[in-house]
Amino acid sequence: MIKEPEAPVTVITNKQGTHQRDADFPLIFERAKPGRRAAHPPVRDGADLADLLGEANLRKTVPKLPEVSELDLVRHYTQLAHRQMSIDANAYFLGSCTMKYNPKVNEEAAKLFADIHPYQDPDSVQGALELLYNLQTYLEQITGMDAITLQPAAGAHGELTGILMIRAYHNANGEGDTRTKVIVPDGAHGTNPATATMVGYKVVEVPTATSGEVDINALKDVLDESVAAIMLTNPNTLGIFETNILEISRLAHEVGAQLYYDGANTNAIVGRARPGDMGFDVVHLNLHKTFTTPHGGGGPGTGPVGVKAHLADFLPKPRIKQEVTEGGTRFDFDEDIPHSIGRMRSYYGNFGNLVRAYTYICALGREGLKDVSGMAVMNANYLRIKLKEAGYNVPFDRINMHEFVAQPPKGLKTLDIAKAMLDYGVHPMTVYFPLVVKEAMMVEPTETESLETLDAYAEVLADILKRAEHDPDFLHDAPFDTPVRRLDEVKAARQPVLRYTNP
Amino acid sequence: MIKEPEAPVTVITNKQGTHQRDADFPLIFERAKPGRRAAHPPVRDGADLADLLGEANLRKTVPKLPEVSELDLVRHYTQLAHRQMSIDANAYFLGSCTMKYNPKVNEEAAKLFADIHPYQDPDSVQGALELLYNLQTYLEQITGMDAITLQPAAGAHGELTGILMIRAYHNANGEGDTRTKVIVPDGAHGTNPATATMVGYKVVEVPTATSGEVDINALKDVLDESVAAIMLTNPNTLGIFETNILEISRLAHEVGAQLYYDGANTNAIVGRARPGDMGFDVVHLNLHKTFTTPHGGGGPGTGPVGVKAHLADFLPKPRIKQEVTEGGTRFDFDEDIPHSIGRMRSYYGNFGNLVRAYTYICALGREGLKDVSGMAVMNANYLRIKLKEAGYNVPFDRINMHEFVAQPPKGLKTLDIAKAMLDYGVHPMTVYFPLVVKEAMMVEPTETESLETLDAYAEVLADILKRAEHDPDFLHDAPFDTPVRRLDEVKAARQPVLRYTNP
Amino acid sequence: MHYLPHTPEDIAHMLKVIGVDSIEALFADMPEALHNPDINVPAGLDEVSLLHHLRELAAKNQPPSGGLLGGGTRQHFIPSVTPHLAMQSEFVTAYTPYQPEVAQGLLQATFEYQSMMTELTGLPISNASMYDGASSVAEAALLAVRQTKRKRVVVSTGVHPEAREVMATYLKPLDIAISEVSLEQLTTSIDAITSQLGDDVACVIVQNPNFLGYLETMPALADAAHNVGALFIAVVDPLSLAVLTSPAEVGADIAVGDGQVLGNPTNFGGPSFGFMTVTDALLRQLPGRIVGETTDVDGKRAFVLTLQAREQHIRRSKAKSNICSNHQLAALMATVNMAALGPQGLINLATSSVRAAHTLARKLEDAGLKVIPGTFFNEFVVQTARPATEVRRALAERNIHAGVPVPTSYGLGDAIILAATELTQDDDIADLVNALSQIEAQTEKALQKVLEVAHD
Amino acid sequence: MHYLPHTPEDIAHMLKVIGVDSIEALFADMPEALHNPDINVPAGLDEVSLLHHLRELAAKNQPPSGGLLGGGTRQHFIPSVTPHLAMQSEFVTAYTPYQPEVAQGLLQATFEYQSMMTELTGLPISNASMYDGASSVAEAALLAVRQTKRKRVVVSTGVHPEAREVMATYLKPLDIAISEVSLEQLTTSIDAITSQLGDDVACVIVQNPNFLGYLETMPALADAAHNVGALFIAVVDPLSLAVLTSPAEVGADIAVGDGQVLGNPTNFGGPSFGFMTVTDALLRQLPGRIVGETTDVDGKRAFVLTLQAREQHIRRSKAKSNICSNHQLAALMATVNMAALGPQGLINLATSSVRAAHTLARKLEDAGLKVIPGTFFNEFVVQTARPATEVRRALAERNIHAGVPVPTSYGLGDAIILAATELTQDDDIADLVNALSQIEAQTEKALQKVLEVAHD
Ligand SMILES: Cc1ncc(COP(=O)(O)O)c(C=O)c1O
Ligand SMILES: Cc1ncc(COP(=O)(O)O)c(C=O)c1O
Repeated sequence: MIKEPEAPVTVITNKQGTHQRDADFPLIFERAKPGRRAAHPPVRDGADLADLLGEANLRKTVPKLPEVSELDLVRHYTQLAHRQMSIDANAYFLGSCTMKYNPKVNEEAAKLFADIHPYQDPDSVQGALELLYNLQTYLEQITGMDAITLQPAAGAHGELTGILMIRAYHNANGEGDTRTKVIVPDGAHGTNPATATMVGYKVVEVPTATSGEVDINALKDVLDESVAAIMLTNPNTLGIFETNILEISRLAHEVGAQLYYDGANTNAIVGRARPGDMGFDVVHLNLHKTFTTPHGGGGPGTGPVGVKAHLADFLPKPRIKQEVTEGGTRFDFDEDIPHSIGRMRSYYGNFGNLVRAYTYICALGREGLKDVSGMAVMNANYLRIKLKEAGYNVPFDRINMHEFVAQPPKGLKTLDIAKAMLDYGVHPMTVYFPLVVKEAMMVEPTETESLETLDAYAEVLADILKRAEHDPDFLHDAPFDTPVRRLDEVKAARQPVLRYTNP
Repeated sequence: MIKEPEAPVTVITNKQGTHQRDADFPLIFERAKPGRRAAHPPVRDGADLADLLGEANLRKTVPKLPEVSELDLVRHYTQLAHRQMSIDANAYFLGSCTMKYNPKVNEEAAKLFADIHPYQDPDSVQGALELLYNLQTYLEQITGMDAITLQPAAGAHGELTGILMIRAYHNANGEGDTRTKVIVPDGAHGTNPATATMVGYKVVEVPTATSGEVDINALKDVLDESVAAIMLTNPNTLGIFETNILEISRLAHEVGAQLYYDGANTNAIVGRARPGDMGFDVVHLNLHKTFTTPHGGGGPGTGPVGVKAHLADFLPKPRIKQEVTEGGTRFDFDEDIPHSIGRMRSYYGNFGNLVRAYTYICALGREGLKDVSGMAVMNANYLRIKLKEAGYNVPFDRINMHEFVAQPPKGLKTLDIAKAMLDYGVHPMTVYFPLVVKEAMMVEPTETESLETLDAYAEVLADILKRAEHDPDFLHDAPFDTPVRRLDEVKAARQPVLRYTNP
Repeated sequence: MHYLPHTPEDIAHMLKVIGVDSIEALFADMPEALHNPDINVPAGLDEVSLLHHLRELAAKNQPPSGGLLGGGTRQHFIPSVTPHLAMQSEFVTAYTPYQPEVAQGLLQATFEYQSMMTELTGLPISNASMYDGASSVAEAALLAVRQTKRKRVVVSTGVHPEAREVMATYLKPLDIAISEVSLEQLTTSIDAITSQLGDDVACVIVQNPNFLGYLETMPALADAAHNVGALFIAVVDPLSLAVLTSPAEVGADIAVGDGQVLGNPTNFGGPSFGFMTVTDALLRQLPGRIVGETTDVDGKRAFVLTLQAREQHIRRSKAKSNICSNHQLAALMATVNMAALGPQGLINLATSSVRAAHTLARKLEDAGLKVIPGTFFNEFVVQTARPATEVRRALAERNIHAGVPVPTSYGLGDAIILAATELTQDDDIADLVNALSQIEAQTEKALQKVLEVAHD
Repeated sequence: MHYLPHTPEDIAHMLKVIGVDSIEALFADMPEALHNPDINVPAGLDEVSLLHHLRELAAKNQPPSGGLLGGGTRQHFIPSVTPHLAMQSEFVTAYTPYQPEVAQGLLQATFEYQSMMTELTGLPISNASMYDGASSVAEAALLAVRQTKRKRVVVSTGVHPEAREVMATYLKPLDIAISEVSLEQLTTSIDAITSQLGDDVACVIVQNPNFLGYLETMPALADAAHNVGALFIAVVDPLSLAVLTSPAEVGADIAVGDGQVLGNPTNFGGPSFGFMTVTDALLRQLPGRIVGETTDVDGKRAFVLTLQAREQHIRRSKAKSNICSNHQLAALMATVNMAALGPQGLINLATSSVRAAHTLARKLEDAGLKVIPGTFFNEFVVQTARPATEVRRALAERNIHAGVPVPTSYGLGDAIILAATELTQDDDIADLVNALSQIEAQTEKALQKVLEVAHD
């Protein structure tokens, strides 16, 4: 809200070299000057590197990294933080992303474990292993699955892990060559088909019925012994619960296909229903959604995967095991997984985030988790009604779960609405996804938003329509008050400039 | 720079109750609703308070404090932070305040000591006592004094401590009744005369000579046995070094007056010259200036006081002492100060800040401290030249120390220039102080500012004059882009509203 | 290490612009004799060595746990969200908000602080904070003297000894007399106070809960003060006000105290902050900064430092106090913390502390230790067989940090003050009871021996 | 505890607006059978109990010091300013910057990250980050297969074993063959690699310094790959690039690796981040997000996610990878950290680590321990008399955390990898040397005994 310094910036940076009010914000490289330094590490004297490593192995030129004083460094990244919307400062109802409050106590917890090393003696990290073991069991309980791996680094990584296990399972049953397809709904997130491809499967899309659910007849048509897996999100990306889930599960298993649960929408059911009970064979969770590990501007996420017993032998290694001996309980890595698909990443997963998620689960407990889904679903339904009152169209207008998809009134573009929202200090919803709805506006308020914020959000959207009536152009020109205004994205793609190059 | 959310705010708060773009930013009370809660402390069951404390002692009504969810709390204070200029985000050259960079490592250091209690057994806080003892010795070295008390909570508190000691000293010499005056220059900071009054002294002001230094003849005229002390800042508030300091010291001591050093400007001489060597009998330091403890929006500061040997018996208690025994060295409190003026505050001073200042001194070391004053003085002189080039007037135009005082060109008001600066994201200098210069603009860039920032600052000031020529009104209307614009300060004072009252 | 941006080229360029040929030349105004003093401070450190040194020092401290230490500073629950928000660098690295257009963050937060303190104390006017509780008591006494033009102050010894010492230091040079009224056993006696009252008395100062932890009969004491036209100054524990009758309700004209318990770490005693709230009548006498509400040129609500005619930078030698820097950041910690806890949270903290303290006292009595009976809040006195500092040491050796020594001036013999808070767990209580019993037992034995020896 | 804002009145009001009479009613779409599963998770905790539980767990860990553990993750100096800036909540709690007008903070920082990684590696194109080093190796192999349309990958066993495992997991289902070429003693042999090359080879993958810590002859290996039209993939330690010849200089087409050493804590192995830089020719095959520069309608410079036609949300089943969330925040830590250290700071870290490691090696040799000679960077191999895990345990019992076991597949017998960094103090070195000597000595004795026994 306070302007970032202009002159201190522009004088250094703008192309014309003269001061102008609306100059470019500088790159850290443009604040730099040879010989400056912020941080002062210890320096060990000793032999010349050429003697130790051989002249030939040494770099001839010093990498041109920025050189800045500590104050200039601080000003730069503090001002950049002021040029960024975030959950902590703005309503941020991104559908499918579960932008809920990230508790500060999680960060305190993570700090307690930040300095241990993946390769130290397991007996010197028993606390960390115990935490991981507990988290495995809690997530088994929450998902209703028999075994969990904490390794995957994100939801998509979890999908890859899960589909790889399904493939290994079919191979083990001698069906590796005959099962060649993975079925995904047309509303599925892009990572689902992309994952199937990475595992060498052919992707078959099934349409969405007028109910907003998977068209079950269309599904039957494509479902046969050539299908390795069906990937579903439930509630689906329209925020609608697949009421036929038990039948779908029956149909899938009848033909020997495995049912995969994309857990991105777990916030809708956490504590109240379990994918395991729905008949899913594999489940991934996005801990950065339902379990409050921060999105961090795009990551790191974490995507633990749960499986039913028949798939446990295929889990990636290592898992965490508990050994109860006379000496007491001890925790260790379990490398002994007969048909493991192998490793999905180095070490044991995004441990720092696993600590945060564990902290969250311990804080809320069983009852607290149930309240999460209850309030998340209530908030979303309330906001759906409010947006309808405000003049927006809701294509699949029924009780939704944690999110819903709306559309602007005829003639208006979702993109313009989204850009107009920025001037109100409100972050837009997810736009143009899912693809099954034209001009989709996918809204997920989450349970941590208050009634007042929901009402205010609806008022902003109502206000935008009112203003659009009186002054149609404003919609195309917005935003006006943001650090930069609408961007030339075509130019960015046509003449890619992907790094700073010294002038 | 990003707007703070408007609608989520305005709908809840603004008087008209309808959404409007430019609504008031809400108070935390206006975001509140009974029954909400951010923090969850442990609760101990047990007897009724009425039984334990007696009904009569219990409060009848619950205090009307705000009740908010943790997310609403976070949004509120994160957005407030965005409505605040700071060293970390903006050039902030407040004369006399030494707004230098506050190192982050100081904060890490302070955390290491945050949880110890002032009344625990001294043997269980030897590390803290050792740190305090070391700091006492380092500050003795830096000021050239014989003994230091770390107790005072700010500069003004240090002044009070020092003048109280001077009074006690004169009393002890049987001159308590005859020495009734304290001399301060007309350029002195307000705390100097205010302090003298608090100790029951009559304040005598001496004028500033055309040189910008104390008028030494005027000083001689008022200097006699009735004078208890002379309070000086050196360099003085014009940023000019009192070249006659040694003579002033001689004159003062000839008549038995004590010489007091206001250490607010120590950044100009730290590591290079010592008040003790200048002949001062008492010195206070503002650790939140020269020694980088954060200003914190107005405090807490810290104002250690150093004295020459003849005043050591009057220091407030306790001090920290070192005991070297066969068992090794041990640290403890020294309550045994014969004629101590008593206590200045509870416990041992602003310990958290003492840790920060100690960290800073250990980081820089003797040579580093000397570079601080060198670069601070160079920056200030460079900027003085630049502002002259930009068209500003410098009344006492000579080599200055860490700061200098300028004036706008004839006809322009300093207030208007200051307000215009805000739209550039640059914080104004100290204005209308010292009082000896009309329309004073007191500029102290400090040593942590880079050449580019100084040039940019000068460009902003030049740009403002250019624009003022073409469009004189803009100066009176600025600022335009700040969270709020010019305030009605008369209304604030005439009809004081000093707290939120439930509507 | 250092924090300088200057490259050799920068320095050369800048000296050239200035027109001098060396840094030294900039200091030509300094008499020759002053140059190059020999300052005996160690050489600078890199960041790793620096933190290594500080961690070594920190390792020589044993931070207490269980909230058993009191005496004006107590360990209380501070939610993680509080420091996260209050210590945002925009707040930490700002100066006093003299340019309101770009300081609404701190100005509004301070207005919120003032509003919260007036809610807790019931008095309508609050300043923006003072240094600490002790100096606030002294400033309150000075305020009363200014307002009443009387030059004697009556104070109960129930007021924190360090606060009384500080007040004495402040008042002495102004020839303001202080009449100390000793507690009768544990609390202030109205008769004893009344016997000291007269029309030369500016104010009566009483602390509740008092230094020993026991509750005073505030309303009666307030009446006594008002009867002679003196102001009544209540020194209070702000956290206790979540459940205790407010200073306004008991008839106080001024409420002061230390804010540490509202959300600042114990910090070895500082920084925390002092607060002062007063009746409307005393507004113009209030020391320190005050934030007020107003509007900007567009009619938008905004906040600003106001009524500055009381302050040193305007009134200089005629100011109400010399205070300039206050303890804003510590007050901000309290503001955010009170908003985080809300009234119910504060009530929980206060209630849990009281219950823990009373449980501790009962268990000590059961163990045969000498708890001095009386109505106490969350601190109370136990008499010991050995000198208090020895008992505290003996406890510390068992890694239990408790036992603020009761000054002998209270005439309670060897005695310690014990405290408890919502952080005090049942095993903290059990451990303390066991440890104290052991220590006392040993002492008894020791005494026995001495006597036996004496006998033969 | 919980993070819900809903009061009973709110809930009543909202349900009324929705037109249902209970929360349960909102879940009517869920088949009866699914409701109220019995989930065996403990009850919730208040914040104090919560942190108490976590501190107890943390207390069961012994964080290493002295930077003696390597194997892909190392403890390096991270200045206090780095987390302070990178962990500002505006960055931490933002999502992927899909609305560039209000995400310039992260977009520009990511552009700066890309610029720094291209500077370090010398390759002109960088993506915005990957999960970790291991998955980046796998994605690089897939990229090579896409680009060359060949289905065999040649990899040196000098590449981190876990990276090779992950690659195998990724490649298996796509029937891409992997030819592993074993190290000859400590480094990759050109002949051995060449013997595996043919026109069916998509890429040659070599790590430098390799897993054991020793330097490879990268240029020759790159030439060998290029001779058969294969891409050369350099797996590198980005910190080492402050002083070692860059992937571009040695002729690599792709550089990948793990970024932990650039300014992230060891975190028990995660999260850190993976990086990938490539030649211009490979731009359109690059997986993951990329930030590009452009201008806004006012002509102001601005940054935006670009070339998204490669990504899953646009291309779905035809995307270059399924990656969506990356490891942006960890990459931001590295970005701020590199800017804080600057080139000279990075060179200091690298140089000091190398010197410390070589000092350690010399001292071990002097003590008679079996350091395997060769040109190593800041990690190297010591052969031991006892199994590596036992040696590591024995060291841990002396509170020295060091000794990454060398997998037997390397044919070096019982051996451990030792590392050193700028954080390794001389006494860390001395302690490790003494401890290892003792442990080895004991083992020798033990073996002696066994032999003697065998003799009689
Ligand atoms: C429905 C759905 N599936 C999968 C993903 C991919 O998860 P991640 O970004 O953690 O890889 C997302 C993330 O946006 C999602 O919304
Ligand atoms: C010259 C001078 N003296 C004294 C003071 C008072 O110091 P403090 O604010 O720490 O009480 C100041 C603070 O601005 C000052 O500039």
